[in-house]
Amino acid sequence: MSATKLETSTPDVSPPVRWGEKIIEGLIWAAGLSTILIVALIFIFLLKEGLPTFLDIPLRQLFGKRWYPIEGMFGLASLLAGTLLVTAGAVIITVPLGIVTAIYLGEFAPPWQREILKPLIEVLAGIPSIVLGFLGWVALAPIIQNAGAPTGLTAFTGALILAYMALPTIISISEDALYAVPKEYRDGALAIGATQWQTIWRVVLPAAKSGIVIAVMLGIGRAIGETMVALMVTGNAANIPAFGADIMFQPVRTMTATIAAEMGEVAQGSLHYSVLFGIGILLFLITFAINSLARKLVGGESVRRKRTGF
Amino acid sequence: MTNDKIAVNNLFFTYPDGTEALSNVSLNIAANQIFVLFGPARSGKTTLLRLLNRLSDLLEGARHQGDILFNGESVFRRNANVIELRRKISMVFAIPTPLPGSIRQNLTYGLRMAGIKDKVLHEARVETSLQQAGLWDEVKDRLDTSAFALSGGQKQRLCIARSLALEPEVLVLDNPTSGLDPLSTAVVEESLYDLKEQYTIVMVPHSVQQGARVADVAAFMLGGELVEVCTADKMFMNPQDQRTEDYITGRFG
Amino acid sequence: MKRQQTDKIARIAITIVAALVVIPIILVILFIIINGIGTLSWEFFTQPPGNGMKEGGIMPALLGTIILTFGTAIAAIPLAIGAAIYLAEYAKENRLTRWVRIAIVNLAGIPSIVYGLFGLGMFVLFMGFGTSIIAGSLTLGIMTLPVVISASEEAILAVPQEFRVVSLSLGATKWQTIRHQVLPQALPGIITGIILGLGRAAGETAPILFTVAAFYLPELPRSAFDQTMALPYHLYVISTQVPGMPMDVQYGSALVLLLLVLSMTLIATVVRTGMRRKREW
Amino acid sequence: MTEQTIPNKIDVHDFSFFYGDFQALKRLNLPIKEKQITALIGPSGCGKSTFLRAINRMNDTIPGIRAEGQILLDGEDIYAPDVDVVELRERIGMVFQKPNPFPKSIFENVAFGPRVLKMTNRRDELHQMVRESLEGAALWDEVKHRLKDSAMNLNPGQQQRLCIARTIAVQPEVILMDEPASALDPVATLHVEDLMRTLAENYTIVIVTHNMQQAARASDWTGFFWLGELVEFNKTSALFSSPERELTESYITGRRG
Repeated sequence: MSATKLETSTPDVSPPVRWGEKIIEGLIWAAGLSTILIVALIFIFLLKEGLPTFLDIPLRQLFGKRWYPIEGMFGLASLLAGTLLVTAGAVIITVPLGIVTAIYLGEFAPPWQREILKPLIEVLAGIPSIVLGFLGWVALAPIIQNAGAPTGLTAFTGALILAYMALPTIISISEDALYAVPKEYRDGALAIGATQWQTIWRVVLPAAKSGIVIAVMLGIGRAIGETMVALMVTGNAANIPAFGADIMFQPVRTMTATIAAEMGEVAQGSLHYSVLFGIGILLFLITFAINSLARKLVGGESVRRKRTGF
Repeated sequence: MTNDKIAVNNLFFTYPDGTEALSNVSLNIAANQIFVLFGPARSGKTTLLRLLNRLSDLLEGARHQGDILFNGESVFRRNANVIELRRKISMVFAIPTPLPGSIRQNLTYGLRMAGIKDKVLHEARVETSLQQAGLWDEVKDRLDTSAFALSGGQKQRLCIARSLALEPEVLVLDNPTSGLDPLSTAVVEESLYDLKEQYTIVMVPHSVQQGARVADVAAFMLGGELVEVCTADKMFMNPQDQRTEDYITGRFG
Repeated sequence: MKRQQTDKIARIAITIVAALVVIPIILVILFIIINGIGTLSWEFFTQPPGNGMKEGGIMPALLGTIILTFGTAIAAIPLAIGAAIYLAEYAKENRLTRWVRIAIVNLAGIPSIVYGLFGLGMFVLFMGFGTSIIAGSLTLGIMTLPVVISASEEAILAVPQEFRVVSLSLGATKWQTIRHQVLPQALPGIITGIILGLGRAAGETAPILFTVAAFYLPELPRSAFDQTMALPYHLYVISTQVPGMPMDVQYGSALVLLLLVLSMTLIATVVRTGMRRKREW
Repeated sequence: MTEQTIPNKIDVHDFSFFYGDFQALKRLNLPIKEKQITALIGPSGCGKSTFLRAINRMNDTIPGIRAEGQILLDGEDIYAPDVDVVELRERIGMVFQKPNPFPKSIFENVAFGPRVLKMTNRRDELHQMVRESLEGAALWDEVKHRLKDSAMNLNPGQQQRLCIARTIAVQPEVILMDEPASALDPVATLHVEDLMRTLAENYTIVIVTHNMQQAARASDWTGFFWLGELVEFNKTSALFSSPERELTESYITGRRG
């Protein structure tokens, strides 16, 4: 290959190397890759501050029942129990509500209703958690107390509000999943003489199963991670609720609420401080696991445009 | 080294999914003629067109072997200026594809991207290219209106004009009349005869009949292979290969 | 029971459940509006809280939230759009890209309080910004990234591929194609995503608890390294931390926060529909 | 039995059908004879599928539709207000253009109808029904050893016969077929046509097809549709050998359409 050959080519209108573009494209690459860095940084800084939790406290004590930071007792069991209870309650409420609402929107609602309901659900997604927490505190808790609970600030109060907070996610993902079920399946069932409900129950829902499972997973993730509502309305009692019929109507304390409530008052670098970061590490790992699982369930389908054809 | 504008030498092309789109294709395209590339669907015509100016680069993971020489130089050479190549070998697509914006903005897009800011030059090119594409009289009073407001046939002539505004050496037309009615098709074909005085034209026709109408030289492709290439008269009157004859007479495809 | 009856009952039950979802949303909004609207006044917006926060207005908190939202925008937008362009236009289908996608999905799932911890560890302490607007903005900005990235990527992918091909065929470089064809067409979607993300950030409390929010600070911040009050945290403080707080001030603050955030959602929707209507393809 | 004495299973009187403002069917009148095969032919978009889907009211799922006139099934108007659509569809089954098995096992596909219609509670009876339906659809021998396999693994021709089995499992009186062979290769098409002949011994069959040879081969009666109107209706042999209308002739000879 000869240099002479290149010289015979017509001169370029533009400079051959566009440094400006190279720099911009470099920045774009950096921005894309920075997301990995950010996740890594989050984990690193959580570890940096929270690692003593797992090194300095014997595991048996760490997962013990007693959370008395002032006496140096950092048993996470009660906090885990609180989070578990509130999350489970929220999921039990939100999943059927969300899926059924998605069914209503997708299969029954006339178009004019859909046009009102969808923005309304978007509005719900937009209400700040602190506002819902505030409402739970001033309005819902008294109602629950009047209904006979010893206090209005209970696991159930938190679960109910968290359930509504998770609804927009669950509804929109389930709706997508229902929408993706081919019309042919519905036609096939209806043509045999199945009722609409039989069609939904026996054909549409089973076919939309994986999408609905993902909706549930992400709903769980949201409920575990929510802080302000949990802080304001679950009663902030760091103990394992007594097992019984009223288990949901006792005050509890979640992991997130513990961090929010106590971080402001601890000395930086103290063991208590580390433990709060340690709880952060647990939350990070739990949500990471849930998200990875949800992603796995999608089976690597991506929304990417196929670029095989021109 | 020949006097050919474009020389395709033993070209193979494989799609990212492993299917072979072109198999050992060799042909030469001389300057100032209309070279027609025809054959049934999926015979590799469009793929070959898109290799000429390396739009094939957009197919991530595709592979090629062999070479294409443009003015005697490989378009695949290591330091080839692909941007410049695409200005010299300009392409018009099957579906009319105006860019969002006015007629004028469409026509000057290539120039502006080349860094040419001279407004006088812009104006001159807008007028010449529209005239060459036979569109000037219809749009000269509304150059600043949206290109999407044009009819299908006008859109396609706008796309031809947009390529011409770059003063390319080769005009590549991929089934440019596919969406057009017979009248618009005739207008586009008409403008091609005039254009070959100045440009080399490589075209995939809409039909065998169109190919026969416009071609100086024709090449018949089938299943990624070049079956035969010869002058249009010979090709459409007296093809050498049985498959060509079967296709031209409508026995398959 | 006849199956037609089951069908009827199922329909009614489904409708009731849908109503159970929808009616509380309307009630919540009405409840706050009705209880809070009487508190809104010029003074409420322009005065700092006084008399142990029991009187006066919410000016420093409202302004603080607006400042933080701008800070969030500055921190998040360039990175988010860059990452979206990377994913939509540059990323090849390889392991690195998979990692980027996993990272974004997981960023979206990290609890907001964990962002607060991260902000405390990295920006407040490690980088030495202290509890400050810059630390809070960076924390909120990173939290907002996944929302804006996903919305922007979707908007970019929605731009028809033929515009890219045509632009490249006319001798535009890849970046010119993105800059002159793709981004202008994707802009409405990107703006919508940005406003939605910022709206969410404006209403967040947990990430600002330890990074920026001041309990009570009647004067306005002077620099990015100052603390500021913020409306969500202010609402938390006056409703749970101040005994004997008048209810109307609490409802008023909640209403302002709600209106601020919902108006951003509304603007986003208007931008989206308005610019979609203008679109020619 | 002469052709005049064959009873009408379905009578269509002045039937019109609208999508919003668009009139898709214009005052149709025709009989559909019991246990005969009636073919509906015509170019695409001429209303034959709309008519077919009007017979079991599958169009009900589309918003903005309206019907005028009557379709009588055994003398009763299927558009009467007190008609239970679900029961109507039990009596009038349908096979679609594209095979649409459910993403379930072969067995569950056929058992779907008997299950939702609560035709039996007994496992052995259900098995018997599935077997008879698959035999009726000429599919039993091919699938009897893999009833638990997913129906999605069958080839298109088998899938279509499975859909026919699914339809006859609920023992309908009428079977509507909307271009049932259009997605199938020639061999599978012949399979389905043979099957139709056998089924006509027990069922009234209405088939929409764009394939005139198929109509000529497989049907007893043929109706020719053009732009929402029924141009001509007659015995198949008569319609194809000596069409009464010029339009029909130009269509079946390929000059139009």
